[in-house]
Amino acid sequence: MTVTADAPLELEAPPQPRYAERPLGVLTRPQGGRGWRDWLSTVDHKRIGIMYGTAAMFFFLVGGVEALLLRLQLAAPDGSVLGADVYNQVYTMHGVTMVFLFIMPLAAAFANYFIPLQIGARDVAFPRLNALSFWIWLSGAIFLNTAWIVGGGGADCGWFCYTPNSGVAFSPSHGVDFYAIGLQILGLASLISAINLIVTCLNMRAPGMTLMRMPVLTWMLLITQFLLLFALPVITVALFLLMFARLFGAPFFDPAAGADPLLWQHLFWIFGHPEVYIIILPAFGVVSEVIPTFSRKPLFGYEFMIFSGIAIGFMGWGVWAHHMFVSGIGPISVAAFSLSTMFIAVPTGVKILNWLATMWGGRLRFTVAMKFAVATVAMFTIGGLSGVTHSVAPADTQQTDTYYIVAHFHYVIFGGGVIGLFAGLYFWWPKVWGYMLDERLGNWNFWLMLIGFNLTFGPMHILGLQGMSRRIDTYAAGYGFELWNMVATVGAFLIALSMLVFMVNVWKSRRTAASRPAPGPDPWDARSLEWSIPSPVPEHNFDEVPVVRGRDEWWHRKYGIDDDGQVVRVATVEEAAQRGDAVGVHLPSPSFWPLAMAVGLPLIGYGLIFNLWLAVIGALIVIASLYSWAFEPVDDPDADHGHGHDEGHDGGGESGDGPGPDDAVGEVETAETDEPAAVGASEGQS
Amino acid sequence: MTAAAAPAELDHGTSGAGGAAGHGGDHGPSTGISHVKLAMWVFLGSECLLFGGLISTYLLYKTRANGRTLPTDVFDIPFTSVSSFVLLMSSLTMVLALSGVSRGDDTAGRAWLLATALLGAVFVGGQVYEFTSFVREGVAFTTNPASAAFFTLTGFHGVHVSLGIVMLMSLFVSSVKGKLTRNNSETVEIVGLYWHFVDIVWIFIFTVIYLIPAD
Amino acid sequence: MSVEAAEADPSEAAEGHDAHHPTDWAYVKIAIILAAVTALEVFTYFRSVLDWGVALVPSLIFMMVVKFYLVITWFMHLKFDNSIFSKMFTTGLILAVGVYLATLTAFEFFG
Amino acid sequence: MTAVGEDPVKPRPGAVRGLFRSAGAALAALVGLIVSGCAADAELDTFVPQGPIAEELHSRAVVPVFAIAGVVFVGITVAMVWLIWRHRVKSHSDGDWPRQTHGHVPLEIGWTVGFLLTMAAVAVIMLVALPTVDGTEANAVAVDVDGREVMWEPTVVVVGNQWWWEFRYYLSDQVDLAALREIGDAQALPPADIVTSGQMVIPTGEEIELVVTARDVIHSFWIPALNGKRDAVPNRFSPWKIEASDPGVYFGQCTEFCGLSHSRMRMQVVALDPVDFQAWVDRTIQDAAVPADAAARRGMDTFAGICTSCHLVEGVNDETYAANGADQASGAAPNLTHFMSRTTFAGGFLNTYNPDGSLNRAELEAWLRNPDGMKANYTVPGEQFRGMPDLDLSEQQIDDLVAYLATLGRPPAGWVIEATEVLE
Amino acid sequence: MLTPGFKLFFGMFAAFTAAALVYGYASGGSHVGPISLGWKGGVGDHIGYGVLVSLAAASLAVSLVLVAFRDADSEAQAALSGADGISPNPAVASGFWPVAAAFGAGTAAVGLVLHPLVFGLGLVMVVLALVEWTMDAWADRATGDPAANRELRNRVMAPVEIPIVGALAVGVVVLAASRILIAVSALWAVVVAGVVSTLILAGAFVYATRPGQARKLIAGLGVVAALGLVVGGVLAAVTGERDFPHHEDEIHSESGAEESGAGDGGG
Ligand code: HEA
Ligand code: HEA
Ligand code: HEC
Ligand code: CUA
Ligand SMILES: [Cu+2]
Repeated sequence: MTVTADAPLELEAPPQPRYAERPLGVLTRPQGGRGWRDWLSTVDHKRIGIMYGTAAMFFFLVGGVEALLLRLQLAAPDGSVLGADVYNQVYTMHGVTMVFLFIMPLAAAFANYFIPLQIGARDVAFPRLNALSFWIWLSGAIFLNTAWIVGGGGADCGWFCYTPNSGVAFSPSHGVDFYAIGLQILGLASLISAINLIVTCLNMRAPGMTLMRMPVLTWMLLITQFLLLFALPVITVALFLLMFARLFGAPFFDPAAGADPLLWQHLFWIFGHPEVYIIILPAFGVVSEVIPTFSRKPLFGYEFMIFSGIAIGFMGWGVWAHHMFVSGIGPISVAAFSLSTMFIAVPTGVKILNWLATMWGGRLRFTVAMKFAVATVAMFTIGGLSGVTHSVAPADTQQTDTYYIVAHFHYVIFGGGVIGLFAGLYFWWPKVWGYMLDERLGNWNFWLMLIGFNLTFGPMHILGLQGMSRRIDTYAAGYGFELWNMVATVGAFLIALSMLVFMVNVWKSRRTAASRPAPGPDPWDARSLEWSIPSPVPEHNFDEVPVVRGRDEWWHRKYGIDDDGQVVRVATVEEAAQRGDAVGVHLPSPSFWPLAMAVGLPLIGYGLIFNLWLAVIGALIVIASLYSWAFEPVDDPDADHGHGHDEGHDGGGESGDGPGPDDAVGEVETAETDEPAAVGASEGQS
Repeated sequence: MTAAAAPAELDHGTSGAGGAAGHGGDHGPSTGISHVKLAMWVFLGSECLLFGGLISTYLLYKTRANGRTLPTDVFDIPFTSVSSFVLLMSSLTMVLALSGVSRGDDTAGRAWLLATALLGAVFVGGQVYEFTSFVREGVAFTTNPASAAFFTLTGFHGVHVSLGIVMLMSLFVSSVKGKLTRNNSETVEIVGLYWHFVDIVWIFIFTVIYLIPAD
Repeated sequence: MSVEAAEADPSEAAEGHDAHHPTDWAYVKIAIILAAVTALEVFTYFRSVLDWGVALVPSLIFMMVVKFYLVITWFMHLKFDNSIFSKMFTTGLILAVGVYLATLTAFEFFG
Repeated sequence: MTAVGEDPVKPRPGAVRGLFRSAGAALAALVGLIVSGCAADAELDTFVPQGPIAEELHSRAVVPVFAIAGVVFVGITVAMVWLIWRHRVKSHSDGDWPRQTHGHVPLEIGWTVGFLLTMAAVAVIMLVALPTVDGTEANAVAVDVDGREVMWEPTVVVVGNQWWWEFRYYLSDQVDLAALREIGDAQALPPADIVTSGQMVIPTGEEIELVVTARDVIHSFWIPALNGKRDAVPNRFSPWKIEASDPGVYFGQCTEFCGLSHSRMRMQVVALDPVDFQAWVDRTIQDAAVPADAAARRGMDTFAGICTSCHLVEGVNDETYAANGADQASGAAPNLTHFMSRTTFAGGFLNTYNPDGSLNRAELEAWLRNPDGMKANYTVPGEQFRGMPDLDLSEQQIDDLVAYLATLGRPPAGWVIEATEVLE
Repeated sequence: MLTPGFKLFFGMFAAFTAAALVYGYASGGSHVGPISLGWKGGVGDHIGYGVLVSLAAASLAVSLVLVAFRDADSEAQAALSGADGISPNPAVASGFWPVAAAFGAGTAAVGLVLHPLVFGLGLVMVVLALVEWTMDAWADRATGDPAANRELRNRVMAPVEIPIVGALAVGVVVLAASRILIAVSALWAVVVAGVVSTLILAGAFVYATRPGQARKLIAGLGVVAALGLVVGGVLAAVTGERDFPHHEDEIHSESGAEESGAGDGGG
């Protein structure tokens, strides 16, 4: 996957960049266009989504190579591929990379790209804030990984970085500083994006798109944003304390000064557990779109799917201490958290059975996307059930910190989250890029991944129950660990192979895209609004903002149900779909300031670690960008959009007349004038 | 537009309302409220957990002295009461500023904006004074877990107030330049929300951290 | 977290904005109450004058809640504005209080 | 080896267990089969409980919940496979649409209630099993301490250090949890009658209370055959317990990541029958004596000069040790008074003896020559040490030191040596 | 016509002269020695003083040369090129930035010998002035339209200037207030804070509600009060802080941890 959008995107004649005729030299507002530079200033939610996705896949490779190193080291007893020191860094960075730099941004890619499309909007509520989120995220990701080069090694404290082991005394390299500051930067990005997307979901829905008509993917993503919104400040506090402890000697976690090491654990896991649902809910959303499409049935129990999602989101707040069953929090707390944990199985089970009920009686067509989706349900169930075995606190005293846990969470994270998002990649690929991924290679990809995945993580159940601890860089022969570790390593390389197949698939499909029939707006006969517009999606999304009359709006534009309850076609895709040829639709103007501001943040980070002057420079950049942003009109007065088409066009023929030309997009812009107030406030976070 | 071909009533949603007809084709925000204001409230919801975390840290640590002086030993309640009072009154001036601006009474708006900023500055000045005096009396940032938690919490709050002051001053400047009118009084409202939030955080801090005796 | 209620009629909501706002004098009255409560709070500090005994902490908390409530309902207009704002905010508030109280309690139960 | 077949636990009242027991047994047997089929002597295997606590934990918590999870797993998987097989089509043709069902409320309520009931059962399992690991039992062991009969309420204070465990026995002046919490800091524990490291010795048939804590970072104490694990958290004193039915050596591993050599932080519990245990107490409560042998004496002097800045040999260098204190971040290094009485050293990770019972000179010398080479550590001059530093000893010094160390304490019984034989 | 080059070097001359004076006295000079180039009395450190004075002299010389040759002066250039009027490029707006930059440089130089803080301050001044100067110079030539130029300049600089100036203004109030509070007794601190805030409230109230005369009066009073605050702050800073009781020795039993000898700030 590469950033540059070549052939497929240029279906319509792009407006030429007009740098040349601009009067005022260097600091002019970017105009938008299709060159590579325009990606830097874009505020288009689709491009931002693509950038999130691309970067996430890149970091998947990084985290994956780290995982392969781990597996190589553990393939046989007394491994010597990595020393103990490097091993500790690699597994820590593997966890951090996969969670914060791969799966969260990949979910963010889906959120950015599809929330506006699914609710019938032209963009998110705050387009520039959206760009800001991405750039901050990217700069944080890069910052975090520069620890390898300038920090004396990556963080070596595990992804939950328990204190006091993560204090300067026990982890003197700068790795943990990078962890503490890097995650704060990433958190800021996610927080801004969460606010933005929440407002988008609540406020930017097309007419008629009530909450209970929103597609499930959007719903799950919305719940995810709420989880992010409330969970991120908690880890921010923890990281803040850690940073102060490490950089300025504050005794927050110093046992000698009377501090309590468990404070960190509580703060981390109050964030950490909602975080795991942040990881899984987007995948649930994807699965809930894919399965109905390929079962030719609406999602079974829509309301129950939504409410179970909300229930999972809420219950996720009351269970965090199940990660601390053996830390000595006392039997009362243990019992309470053990109980609360178990009952999360209930709403999750509701979801599983509703998916099965959707498939029940359907016409299941096993495209690659469908295969991935069904595999998600199956694999997640295994991971969820091992989760239930942890939730029984006394039993967990035998399981915790062993490979049994590693097995659990890879089954839910990889088997649920990653495989689920892969279903999404195959499903929406034609929508985003305008060509289909090859199904034959896709099948190879799927089966290799599924087999490799089970070979890798299945044996870890056994290893864990046999007593293999996690986070050990070597183990001795003779405990019965040899065979299964070798199997797991082989499995990991199968996953890597499947990823190679995926990359080949992307490359080949793209090369041959021109010679194959274009997928059209709706290649899968799908159900939600994004399929009613051309593939790839034109810059303005919708020619006319759709008026929504029910769930699965797009499907209902194609099909009706006759008196016998039989499905009949009422319109072909060509008839029902929008053409994407509207011109002069009013779109928010691009801006460089989000990028500029994002550059300042890692400078502050380096400054805190190495030299405060750098932090001052970084802060100046941030502040100056912020104010420049505030002074920059939302609408570029020099840009020539309009062509007189603005008015009436968006109104949609049938929707009659509202009070004034208050189309959705216009509202975006007036609202955005005040954005910096919100930004300024969120600055307080970092 | 072929969408018209769609069957008439397909609403499986639980809410019958909200169909196209009911809305008269309005494409504005689906909830009829402004994006920014909603965003600010959402953000404030998030801030609750941020300050909550810092407050809890302090509550957990407030008696951990490491054999040295605790913040509670050096509290100057009379002075902090005045500070709290100042911040509380700044909330009043903030509302009056908003009321002035949205009435179109620029003079009043400006006066109250400036007053709010000044009261905020007095509060921060008082905090600087408080911090200095604590340090002189033997309670520094790294003295013990209690002091570190105290300074982090109140310092963090102070930074929030300071950011608020800068925002207020920016508003004041744009008002003087004539760029802040009744039409964009919402900006004042947004800053006001932030400001009041910082105030209620202090209401909480003042009671829970200063007034409730540490046993 | 339903916002159905919020979907009533945008134009009315927008107008309501100005229509229902209290007068300046109302704000001043609220501020006077706030000041009075604060004074009362501070008064508890002078225990030589009046010892509140076991009532001290509950009454302080009560007064705090009153102030808190007055500011968010009046100064922050939650009373007059769209209920979705209250929902967003109270969700955060309740989560924060619940989660952190649970945490602090968990430290007590260590045994 | 399967744990279930011989399950001796008296059936507990509780409908749940009865219900799921048979399924559980079958499933656990299956898992046990896989596990045992591949592990010849898997000393860490959690499915091979060896003492009453671990057995109860296993049969009351692990087996039932695995059984429930297993049944659900089988159910879901079968349903899914059936659905896939039954409803799959090659392609979608335009006319072929199934009935469009949107949901079914009674069904939803039905399975929600079903899950609720299942989880209620799991909850009961948990509540029934929790006291197994958390409750304590009042017991006392008669121990002869220097000719004095003491009713020892068997408690061992377990202290995690980077990267070794210390075990402290307070026999004459017993300490309890409350007293230790009063002290609050594991770096300031009162002197104990017996201090050993790497290997904990306990009497069989008695529930031993552990008080788990740490001096530097968080560790976790875990002997899978005897019970689950408990974190060792600095500033905290957490209760835990173990009990072994039979004499034997039970293996464990630190399971909370504690820095560089976390993987090499291991430990064993040596369970002795009461008579042997008393003999062990008699031996280890003694102070060390000045050796007679010349090389050992030279070693003793070297030791006094170099090693006592960290290590204590009671009765020989108490003053120097007290004066020098420890250079460790944890403030402590293993107490070597009865070095030879344990069969492993350096965090339960190296063997003190060869299988034939002779001193494992090679490893001991290698350890003294270059500890970092045997077990990675952080001993950077200028910073606080974590682990034993390379002391640049000459070969002569090493020989002398080995000779001296060999005089400290007496070897345990032959079967212990044989049973230990740690795998590196 | 004072050309920018002249301004720069003349500013440097001024700064170096001032620096030389300060340094002459600071390093232990006497009487009018430093003013009179050591003619009447002496200076402390001859080498440093000498260097600074020669730098000053050199700067003066260069500045004079520059003004004499009228570098970069559009009139001059117009004359040179034989044009009959001033070129369409408008005259360079006169500015103080060169002077400021030079003054900053001087301050930095003095800082080199005096105190690192002074050096840093000087450096910051130089950087700020140079930035402003560059921006002005650039904006002045950007287009032919002065209004557009100003607009352009503001677009670039306002985002930096406004927050910095705003922060500085707030900083002054905060600093002055805290200095005053810490100089007076604890009781007076309460009174001062109370009175100041009441005054702010009252002032705003009057200003907002009473039109006309009262407004002007309040505005005037406000300016006076602001000045008073600054003066008070400076005075307080000079007076120094009041005495504080030091609690260092208090011992708390419930500290949780036994006091381990190392505990100094827990660092
Ligand atoms: C995507 C991420 C994800 C998800 C969704 C989950 C879901 C769950 N997790 Fe998991 N978990 C992690 C990621 C995740 N987890 C990670 C990363 C860790 C380790 C962190 C670390 O230490 O590094 C972890 C660790 C972890 C622990 C701590 C273990 C330890 O360290 O000791 C526990 C303990 O209770 C736990 C429990 C659960 C439970 C009960 C669920 C439930 O939500 C599962 C619910 C699902 C089902 C139960 C299956 C489907 C349901 C049915 C088919 C219905 C019928 C079922 C029954 C009636 C039983 N998890
Ligand atoms: C989203 C989360 C995520 C994902 C996707 C993964 C994916 C993988 N993880 Fe995971 N892992 C975690 C999150 C994740 N992990 C976390 C949170 C921890 C805990 C860390 C801690 O304890 O602190 C952990 C810990 C962890 C451990 C335990 C380490 C230890 O405790 O000592 C192991 C060991 O095997 C492991 C293995 C793997 C493997 C083999 C994969 C594979 O699935 C990866 C597959 C991907 C690829 C292979 C990339 C594809 C590469 C190519 C196509 C390039 C081809 C290149 C070559 C062939 C050289 N992980
Ligand atoms: C700076 C501190 C320090 C000094 C000096 C030191 N040691 Fe050690 N020693 C340790 C530590 C720490 C360990 C535990 C290391 C581990 O297991 O990771 C240890 C472990 C040992 C062990 C294994 C003990 C056991 O039961 O596990 C022996 C034997 C030993 N040291 C001998 C010596 C000798 C002999 C000397 C002197 C020549 C010496 N040590 C000097 C710190 C020190
Ligand atoms: Cu000790 Cu891990
Ligand atoms: Cu969890």
